[in-house]
Amino acid sequence: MRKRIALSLVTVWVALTFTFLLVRQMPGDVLHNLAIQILNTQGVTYQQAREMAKLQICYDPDEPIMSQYVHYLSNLAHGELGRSTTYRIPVVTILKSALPWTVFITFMAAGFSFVVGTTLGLWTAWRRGGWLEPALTLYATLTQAIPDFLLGVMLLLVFGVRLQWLPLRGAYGADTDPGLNFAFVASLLQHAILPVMAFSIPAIGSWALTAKASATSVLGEDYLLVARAKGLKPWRILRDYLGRNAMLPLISSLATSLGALLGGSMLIETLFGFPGLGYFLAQSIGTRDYPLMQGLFLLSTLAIVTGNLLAEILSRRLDPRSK
Amino acid sequence: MLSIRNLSIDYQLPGAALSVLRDVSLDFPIGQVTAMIGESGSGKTTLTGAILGLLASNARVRGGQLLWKEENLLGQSPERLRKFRWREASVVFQAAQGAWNPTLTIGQQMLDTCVDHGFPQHQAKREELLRKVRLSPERVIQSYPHQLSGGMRQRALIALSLMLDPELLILDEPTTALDLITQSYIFDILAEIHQEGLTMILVTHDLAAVARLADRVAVLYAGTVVEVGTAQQIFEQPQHPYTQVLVRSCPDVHGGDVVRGAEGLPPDLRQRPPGCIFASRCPEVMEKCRTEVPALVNDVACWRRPV
Amino acid sequence: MPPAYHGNPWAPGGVGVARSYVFEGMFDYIPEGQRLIPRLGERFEESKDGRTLTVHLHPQVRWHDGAPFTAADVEATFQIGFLAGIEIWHYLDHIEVVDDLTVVFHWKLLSPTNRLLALTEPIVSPAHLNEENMKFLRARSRVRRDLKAEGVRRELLFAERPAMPIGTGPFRMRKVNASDMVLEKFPEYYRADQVHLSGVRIARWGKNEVIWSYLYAGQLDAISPACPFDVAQEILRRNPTLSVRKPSDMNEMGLVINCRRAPLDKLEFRQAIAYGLDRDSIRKLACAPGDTSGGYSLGLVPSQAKEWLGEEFSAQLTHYDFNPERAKQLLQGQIPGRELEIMAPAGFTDLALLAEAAASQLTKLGVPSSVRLVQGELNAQLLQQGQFDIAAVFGAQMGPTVHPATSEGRFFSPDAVLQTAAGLPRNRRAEDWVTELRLSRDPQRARWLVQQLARAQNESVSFIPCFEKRLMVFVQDRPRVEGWPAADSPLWSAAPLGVERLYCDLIVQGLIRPAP
Amino acid sequence: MKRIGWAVLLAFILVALFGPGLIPLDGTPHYEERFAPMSWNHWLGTDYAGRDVWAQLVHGSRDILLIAFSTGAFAVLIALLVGVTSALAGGAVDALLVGCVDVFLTVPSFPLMAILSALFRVGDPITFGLLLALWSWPGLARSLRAQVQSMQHREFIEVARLMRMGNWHILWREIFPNLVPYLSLNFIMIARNAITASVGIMMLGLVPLRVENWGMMLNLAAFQSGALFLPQGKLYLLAPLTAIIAFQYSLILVAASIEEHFDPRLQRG
Repeated sequence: MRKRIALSLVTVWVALTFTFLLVRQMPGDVLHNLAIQILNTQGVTYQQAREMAKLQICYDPDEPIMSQYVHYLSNLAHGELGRSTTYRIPVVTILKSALPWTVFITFMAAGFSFVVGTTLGLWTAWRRGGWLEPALTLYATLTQAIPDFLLGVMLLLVFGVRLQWLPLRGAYGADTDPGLNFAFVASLLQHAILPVMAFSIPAIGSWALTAKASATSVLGEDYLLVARAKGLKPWRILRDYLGRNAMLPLISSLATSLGALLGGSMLIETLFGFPGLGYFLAQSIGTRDYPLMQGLFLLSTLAIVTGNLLAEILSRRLDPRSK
Repeated sequence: MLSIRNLSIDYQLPGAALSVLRDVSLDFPIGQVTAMIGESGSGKTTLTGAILGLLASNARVRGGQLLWKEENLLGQSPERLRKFRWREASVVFQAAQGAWNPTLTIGQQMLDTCVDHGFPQHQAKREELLRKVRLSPERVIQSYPHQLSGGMRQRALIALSLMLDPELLILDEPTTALDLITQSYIFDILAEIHQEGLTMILVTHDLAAVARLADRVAVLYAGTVVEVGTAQQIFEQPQHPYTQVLVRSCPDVHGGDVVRGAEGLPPDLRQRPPGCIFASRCPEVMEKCRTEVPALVNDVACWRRPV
Repeated sequence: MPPAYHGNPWAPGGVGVARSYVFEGMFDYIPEGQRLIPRLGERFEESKDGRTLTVHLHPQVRWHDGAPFTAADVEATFQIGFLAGIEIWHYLDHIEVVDDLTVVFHWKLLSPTNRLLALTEPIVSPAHLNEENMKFLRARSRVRRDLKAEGVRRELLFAERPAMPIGTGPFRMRKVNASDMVLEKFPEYYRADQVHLSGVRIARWGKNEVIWSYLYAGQLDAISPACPFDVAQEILRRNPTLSVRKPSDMNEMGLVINCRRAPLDKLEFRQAIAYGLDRDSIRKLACAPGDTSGGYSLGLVPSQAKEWLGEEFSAQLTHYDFNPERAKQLLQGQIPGRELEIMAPAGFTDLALLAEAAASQLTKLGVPSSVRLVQGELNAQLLQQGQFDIAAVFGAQMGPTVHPATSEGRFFSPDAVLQTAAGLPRNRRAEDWVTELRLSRDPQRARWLVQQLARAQNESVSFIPCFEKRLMVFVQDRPRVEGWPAADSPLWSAAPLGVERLYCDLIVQGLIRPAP
Repeated sequence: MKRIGWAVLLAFILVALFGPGLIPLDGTPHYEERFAPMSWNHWLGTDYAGRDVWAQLVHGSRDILLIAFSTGAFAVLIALLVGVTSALAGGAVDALLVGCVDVFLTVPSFPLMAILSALFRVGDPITFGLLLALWSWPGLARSLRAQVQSMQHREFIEVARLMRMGNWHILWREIFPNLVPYLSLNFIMIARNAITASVGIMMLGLVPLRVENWGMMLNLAAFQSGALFLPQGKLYLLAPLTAIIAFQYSLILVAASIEEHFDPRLQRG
């Protein structure tokens, strides 16, 4: 197990370096535009304007890549991620304020769609014939064909505008103030319904299909026959024999997908005005805010690697065969 | 104890009905080991499935009865069948590796059937049964299936099948996937169990097992019973030509004459030929055989044999 | 508190849209009729030689923290503004505080637009909160632009500030969260009697289509999103309390041609394109409410052209109206072997639609072309390095002071965006004209200069204007507020200078009242 | 049921091959006839610029088919290669490949796409597919590796190994048939994601803007032209959507039939 953790640390380091280089090579030179701005208003030489601009965005792209990289790593060691060029405040504060929102939405949406999806999948596999299976395939195809940005707007239109049931934007009502009071929590949940729905409608379909596929392969096993021969009650067969074995691959893919989700989904968060990691990633890419972008990518890399690690551990712990 | 009356079962395949069992009548007297032998595909497994009510979803029962102490099991409610399974009749399946749930320990899988049948979870019985099949309870109860060898898993299966003291034990190819030493080991165990008066059905194509254990033998061919008799009769004076071929095709340890299998192929079960099912491969076939179906008269279904 | 907001008026993301409600300038400028509505200032006069501007301030004005508003605050704002690099210091020598209510601006360079720059700049830095900054600035009377000052400047401007900005405006910031900013009325506001609203809520807006759905639901009282013609019709039909105002956005959109690359380097080929494009159909697609350009490329926004060039002047220029036959004639034997590429920035819907319509028209004309969407930053870089064929861009822009100098400057000044993009050899004479135009106060001379610049730009055919953009401002009477001025009211001409600032101005003039 | 899947897929392929030849695509905008309802000369009405939607769908089908299949093929190929070799080889090779998969999983695709869009322009759909596949194979590789590893314990592999059949034989005759159902399911998912991802790439300027690309049509309909908000715009929105759904549904049915063909246990009436 230690070897596995060491391996993932190496992966994080490689991914980090790779992202560092990539972000630096991205086209569109922020410094140049800032320098031009200063040039127009201050009437200084281009070189001086560039120096001034450098001070404004608190990192120096002209510095050779290697020293920048070493500089970046040493900062990272102290947990210092630099200042965001657009918001002028330390990246760490932005991440700290954005992470809880993304975690809140992702876990609720992923949890909800996983539970509903897998139960549906197992049930369809268990009831092999009947109308349930084609209905599920149709549902999964329909919901996954619609791109999620379109689904989001449609939900907004139907529930927010036409039926006026759900608020249209933001993470919580402006009139409630954050704290553990009932009003805030109620408005928080009310605001969360639309993003979670936009998130889980296609996810339920995909989990159901995967669960059905995994359950079908388990149904072919002999111990299912033995279980029925033993005269066990149907729900126990479904839970202990079909469920436990079918869930193994699903649990580890859930852990992996959770890691990926923590990167925050840019589309859903920008659409519903949810200040999560995805929202700030979209902003930082738009304005080429390198430090913030770097910090966000770092966070999503860590999330994905921990997700994969968790998947490995979970599948080892749950599946006795691999012990 | 259990008697089957003119049972016929078909499998519904896309566009065709495969008639797997045709007009089968068999009796399984109490306390006796009845063996069912025949080539693979002769309907043996379908029969055991029918007894336990575990037929595949596309199986169709065409007719006949399955009398268990005068109660016809066909058409019973799933709940009744569920209670019947393992409490009154239990099965030892063939595939050793796949028969155990990989995510539960052997001990757990032995107890859950008691719970679902309303029996108290008596660990003592579990230990006693494991010792009976010569397995050390301390090691086996806590371990997972993949941690046991093929032979140990098979023996544990036998222990599992006796958890609820069933009145009938069906053994579906118990020794096929095992080496000879383990096989004989299992035969001793089964013989010991048989001594205690348990009625057993032995489904196999391994004649050595039949010779070793069986009191009565029924020979099946392509879904029909062609001959029934004591083990002695079947081995010494096989009546039905198919039985003769079957017995002869088993290599004699003491170096008998060269082995010859039956010529030709088993018939296509989609269109059953008229007359005797074995007609197309029977060395002593005659005109009558091809037109009329021979009835099972004093344990033989063949026109050649005198009435 | 969302990290995007941190209360420092000088740093981006500091106060956001609320800046126009929390702070005020001395006067508000209405371009149509060139009116100056008094706010913090009461009246102003200029010396005969125009070298000084004296402004008398409104008495009894208080900051939101209760401190009195004096001329020192105006000086502090412009001094700190110097560090932030506001444009006025290009012309301003120094500011003199005569007494608490009078301040005098001394110009080192005269120009017709100086007055506007000084009078409309929002006063954001109260002197009593910036003592130590002012001490530093006064110590160095002429703050030279050296690196040390730059280091201090960065500390000064981007230091953390009080969470809630202190201003003199009609509203005070009460609460901010991730999606809304809530402002409440400032009770001791010196014109409180005219302000009938108790508060303003500003919604953070994401994508256009989300805004359209807010408008459907009637959740917004005033907003100016990009909006196709049909969607606007549907919104107005669906929500009758809404109405639309279409003030000119004071800028035009068109296609800049990279004259470095064959065959675009030949004048006839560029003329063929100018003749071959049906600008009206492009305008209908890309920005329906806009006004189609009249076939001239004057370096000015068409609506301002008459005023600065006079009626009959454009008749003397070659007129590139929609004339496909002429275009096909010019195109004989000039068809490029490869596919022309029209570049558009990915974020701007109207520019993308413009490029797409132009590409399909050119293809039909016989010049195969396709569209390439590009990320904003990369777009600026490719334009600057001339790595494109044709690009959909903003053309003439009149800028905050609505003066042709800024607009012509985009075509003829050393590092002008459109000049470097077009890649034509630098027109030294035109650049001198622009510098002179910036400073000239003599209207006749100014008109002559603008005419020369217009002729140079039109004959070069390096930029083909398609339409002048118009804003679509949706305003809603009832259920919350009412009293929005009619569509033809000159007030709307101030919209391009800052729509939120105009809303605040309407509130302060007492026009907007709570609905019954 | 399965035959419908094959039929629909065949229809799509035919349309993609012969359609563009038969139906001319007139790109010029006719503003007055925008959002026209279904009529004889415009079978599926017209888009926001008055251009015929049916012609766009037909011309777009060639792009979409090529992009979807090439992305799916490349992704499955690379994933199979990496996943299976790392499972079979084990030891250092396995660790290296898993590390490389994780790196590909974690490094965000956006910056590299932005860089590529500055360096060169991709013209034909095949390279476009390869580009999209670059980021969709790691997930599949990971799960393939897990599948193959769990499969190694199955007896029929041990039996095959006992009989000293070549590694190649084991891979091809024993492991691959069992993976096919899994591969086909993932092939569709990747192909479907490719359609929506192609819009993202087009927005980045890596590929010239093709208005008739179904994903782009949907994007233009929902956002730029606001057809989602207009009653008369519904047809322009639904046409590409139904096309994508039909295409995907046929893929799923075809995959299900492949699945059954390879997995006898699932065969039934």
